[in-house]
Amino acid sequence: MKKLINDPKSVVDESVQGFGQAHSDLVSVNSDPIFVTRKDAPVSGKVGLVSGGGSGHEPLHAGFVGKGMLDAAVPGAVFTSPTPDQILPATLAANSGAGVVHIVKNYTGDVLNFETAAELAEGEGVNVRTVLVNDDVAVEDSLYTAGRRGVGGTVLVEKIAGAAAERGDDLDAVAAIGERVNSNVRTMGVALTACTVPHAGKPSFDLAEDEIEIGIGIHGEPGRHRIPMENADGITDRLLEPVLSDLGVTSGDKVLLFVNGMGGTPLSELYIVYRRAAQVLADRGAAVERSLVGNYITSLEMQGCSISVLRLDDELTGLWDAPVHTAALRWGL
Amino acid sequence: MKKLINDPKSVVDESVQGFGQAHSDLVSVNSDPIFVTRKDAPVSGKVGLVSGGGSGHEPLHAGFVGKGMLDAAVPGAVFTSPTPDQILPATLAANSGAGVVHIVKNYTGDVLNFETAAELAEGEGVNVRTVLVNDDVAVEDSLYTAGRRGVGGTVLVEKIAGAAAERGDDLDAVAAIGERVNSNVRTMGVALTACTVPHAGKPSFDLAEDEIEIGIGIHGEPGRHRIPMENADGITDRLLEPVLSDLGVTSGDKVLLFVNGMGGTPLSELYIVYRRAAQVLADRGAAVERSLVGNYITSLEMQGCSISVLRLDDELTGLWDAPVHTAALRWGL
Amino acid sequence: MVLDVTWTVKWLTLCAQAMAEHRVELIELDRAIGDSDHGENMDRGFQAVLDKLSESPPETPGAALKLTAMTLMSKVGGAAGPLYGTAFLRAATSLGDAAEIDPAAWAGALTAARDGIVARGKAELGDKTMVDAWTPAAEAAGKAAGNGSTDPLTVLVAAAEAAEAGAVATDPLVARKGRASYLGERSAGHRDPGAASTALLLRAAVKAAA
Amino acid sequence: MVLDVTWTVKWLTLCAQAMAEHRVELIELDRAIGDSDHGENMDRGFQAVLDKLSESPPETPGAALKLTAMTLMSKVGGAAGPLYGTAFLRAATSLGDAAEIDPAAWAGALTAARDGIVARGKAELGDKTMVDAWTPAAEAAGKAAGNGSTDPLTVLVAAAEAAEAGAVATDPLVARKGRASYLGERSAGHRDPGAASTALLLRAAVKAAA
Ligand SMILES: Nc1ncnc2c1ncn2[C@@H]1O[C@H](COP(=O)(O)OP(=O)(O)O)[C@@H](O)[C@H]1O
Ligand SMILES: Nc1ncnc2c1ncn2[C@@H]1O[C@H](COP(=O)(O)OP(=O)(O)O)[C@@H](O)[C@H]1O
Ligand SMILES: [Mg+2]
Ligand SMILES: [Mg+2]
Ligand SMILES: [Mg+2]
Ligand SMILES: [Mg+2]
Repeated sequence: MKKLINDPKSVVDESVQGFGQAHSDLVSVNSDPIFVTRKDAPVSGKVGLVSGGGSGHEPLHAGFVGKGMLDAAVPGAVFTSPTPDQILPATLAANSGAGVVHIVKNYTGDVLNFETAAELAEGEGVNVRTVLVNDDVAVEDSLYTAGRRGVGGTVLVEKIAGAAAERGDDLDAVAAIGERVNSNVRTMGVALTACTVPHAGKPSFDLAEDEIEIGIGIHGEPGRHRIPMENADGITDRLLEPVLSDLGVTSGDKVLLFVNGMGGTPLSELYIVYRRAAQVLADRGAAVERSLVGNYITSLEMQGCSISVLRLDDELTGLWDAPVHTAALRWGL
Repeated sequence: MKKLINDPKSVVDESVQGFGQAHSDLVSVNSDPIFVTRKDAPVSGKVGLVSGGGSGHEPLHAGFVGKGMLDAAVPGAVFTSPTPDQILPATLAANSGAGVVHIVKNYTGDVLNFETAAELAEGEGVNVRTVLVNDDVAVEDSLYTAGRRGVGGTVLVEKIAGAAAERGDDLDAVAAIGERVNSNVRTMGVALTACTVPHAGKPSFDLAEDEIEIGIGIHGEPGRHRIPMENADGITDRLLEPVLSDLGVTSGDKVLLFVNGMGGTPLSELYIVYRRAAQVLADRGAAVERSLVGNYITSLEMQGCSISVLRLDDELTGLWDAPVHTAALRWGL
Repeated sequence: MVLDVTWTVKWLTLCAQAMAEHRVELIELDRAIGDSDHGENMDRGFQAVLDKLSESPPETPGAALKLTAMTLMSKVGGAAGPLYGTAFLRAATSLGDAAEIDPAAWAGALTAARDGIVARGKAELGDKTMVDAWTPAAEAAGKAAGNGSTDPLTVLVAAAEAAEAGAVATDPLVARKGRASYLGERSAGHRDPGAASTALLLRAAVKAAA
Repeated sequence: MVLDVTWTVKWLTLCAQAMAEHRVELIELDRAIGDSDHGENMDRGFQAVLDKLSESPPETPGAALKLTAMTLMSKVGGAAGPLYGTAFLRAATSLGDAAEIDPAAWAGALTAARDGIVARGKAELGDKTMVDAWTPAAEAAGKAAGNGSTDPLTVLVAAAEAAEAGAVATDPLVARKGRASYLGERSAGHRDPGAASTALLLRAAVKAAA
């Protein structure tokens, strides 16, 4: 394992410290317990947005703290959801009195820890609503499992709910927008290589030189099935088909197409995937009105990508376009 | 070799096509010969900025086409500088009559091809100035070699010269600003792994699990020397020391600190490097006034990073802060 | 042998030791069907428990378990943190202020722990989770205590052996809860990491009494 | 054997064939001390030359070389594109409109090509570049032609053999120009890719005449 780290145990602390220093105009970093807040949090009168989860998915979530998006991000250990004693003070810091929305990816650990924190925050007089993100169509039979995972769609929920909070929506309205995004987005991912969790010291799974994992999550877990390597167009089709049929995309739909890199794949390859996905969508008669291509929700240095499609309406498009100023997503400001 | 590509021969074409589709609000893509221009090029009265080079360094250069930065980018084959018959029409497309600055990384191929294109463009009545970027302190004895390479500093030259052009500086002034940036920036890089050029099909060099290459360029070429793996702080010190001493950074200097990922390294690790570099600069009494952390000039999926330090003055800082709207760098717009 | 606060602290100390010793093994189990962190999480959590125990030595077994619960909640994270946190908290509550744990109390504590995990995690027996270790352990302890055994060791051993068997029995199962459930059929053929750590914790209870 | 336009086109065709056949080998040489693209670049360039030659068949050797020059300039890129482009352009100019290439003209063309490369690339003999193959080739051709040989084959062979020896002689050198120069001492012990491709091109000239 070769990584630009000093010690597996200090990876998150040091990385978040560096992040805080590089973006000291945008964020403040609290160190014990560790969490990141918007420099000007809490923003008077505004609903607070808090998200968090295991580390290793950078820029998610700290990279999305700032005007128009999150008020606080809570990083856990690598691939391990944070604990209530981190989430609670982050929630308090984000609360201006208008209440706080927790954006939680649907993993048992995240759900349980945020649940406890929400309970504790309510106990301290903060109104909390939780938006559960579960956009991963790779998880089948979700009735008989922990349900679908939250993956790429999380970024879109954070951006759009963030814009709703920024324009002054109240607590229920912000949560409702977040849920609307979640119910209109689907994602599926592929891994060409595994990633190596620093404390584990070896790849999270073993994959032959001619195999890929289809339907991976973002924690280096193996995917739903393993197939021989294919070309970019073939892989794109495999990811996109379940996304489009689950979402029920039909001719005339307006969509946002998000091709996300898992961390170790060159941007140039993401654009090759984008090209094919846009082609397929055009063939279906759907209009790609907005797009996002890059490494936004990653699995350390994993090679691969995920494709998310969000069905847009005028309000969601407007909120997507609204100004945002974070370390990783910025426009209009 | 596992890559999200269809065919090594179509990588650049398909990737640039996808790029053009994803950013159709910003750029136009010309396909034969291939080059990318700002949607509204040529911008009346403005000096045009054109850069280019081998592909595989994405988002460089096409990702920097847009308001406040480049007017055109010319992608060559992977790691192969583009040809005059691409550079010439890109230059003509960028020329509003105010002349064009070529920003060229100092590699024999880039220099020769841009030189020819500049000659041809002059023949067609376009005034061309060339800013040669050669910031890589890894190349020693540069008198007896092709000279220092252009690496991370290129991004800074393109941003700042782009801002100068945008504010209305004339041809010589824009070129002079570009040269000023170049003479105030130094860079050094490290590779933890090699990258694989699609048409070559195997890693560009062989590196053991416990070795790293110090002083790499951005073309997957081996570095200046090979050492056993070290921790992030140790590596950072090794990269930063030659940068600071060559640049002659002293107490009281104001600098921009740029930690650049080579494409396959997680963002979290770049922040660990940033943290140490900021520490070292603080110890030297230098003030980090601006920073940039991320994958901006890459070597395909190579793992590693480079550190650039730019000495700032008020004018350079102002130009850095000026609005920019490109696919990969955006603020104030 | 009396299961007093001294035994409890010894047990928790041996838990920490077991998590450190089996850290890599638990990471490996989680690597196969999860995200490679279970051993790291448990090790980090129980090292913190050791610190807390020496910072503020508890006066009763219940207090020791409550301290453990709070520490695991705030240091482990992931699924295991809240689940083990809840388990230890419920066990602590079930023990109350008692100075000693008799066989029936141990069986009661395990049952409370198990119920807490089920209440939080909504997993059923056979879902390939730590519930598959806690359930037979609680039942075996109840049975051993019900048999009128007054030797705490018998109950501890019964629970540990049942947990171990329960963990082994997760091998062929297809996971329906937790991260492993995303793998579908591919989760079969691997032991559940949480069930494995449960067995280690309950085995440590035996060692503490030996 | 007369070195007319037919021979010239045959030579260029064999050049394309050689670049395709040795593509991987040239990539490998460039991988060691450069950026793994020389074989790919040369192959792409000469395939384009083939297309051009069949699109607009040239009437003289000089015209064929000029077409080659323009095509290499616009299809090869990198350092090799402009350098080979210049080489073929200068050779074309030196041949003028002549219908045939006699030994002296071949030597003159090689010398012009070499001078063109040096003018563009500023490399000196011993800098571990293609100049190290072109220089001895031009000299050997000049010498063979000067010896009054009227058989073109002798001159072609002399040039090819000298280029091959020149390429081999780059092995121990430390590069001072081009991408390999960044490696410093580490470039020693590897053959320069551009010198190797030069040798292949001049060997193809022999084959075309055989
Ligand atoms: N819903 C659940 N109910 C009971 N136990 C669960 C549940 N979900 C997960 N677990 C247990 O948690 C273990 C995983 O813990 P850990 O790896 O630390 O957390 P994470 O899955 O968040 O990475 C699993 O092996 C399983 O025993
Ligand atoms: N300044 C120079 N003068 C002469 N030949 C050069 C010079 N620089 C590079 N070369 C030749 O070009 C070859 C490399 O070509 P190629 O790999 O196609 O281009 P690049 O170096 O741009 O990747 C080298 O092996 C060398 O022979
Ligand atoms: Mg986890
Ligand atoms: Mg090259
Ligand atoms: Mg886990
Ligand atoms: Mg090369």
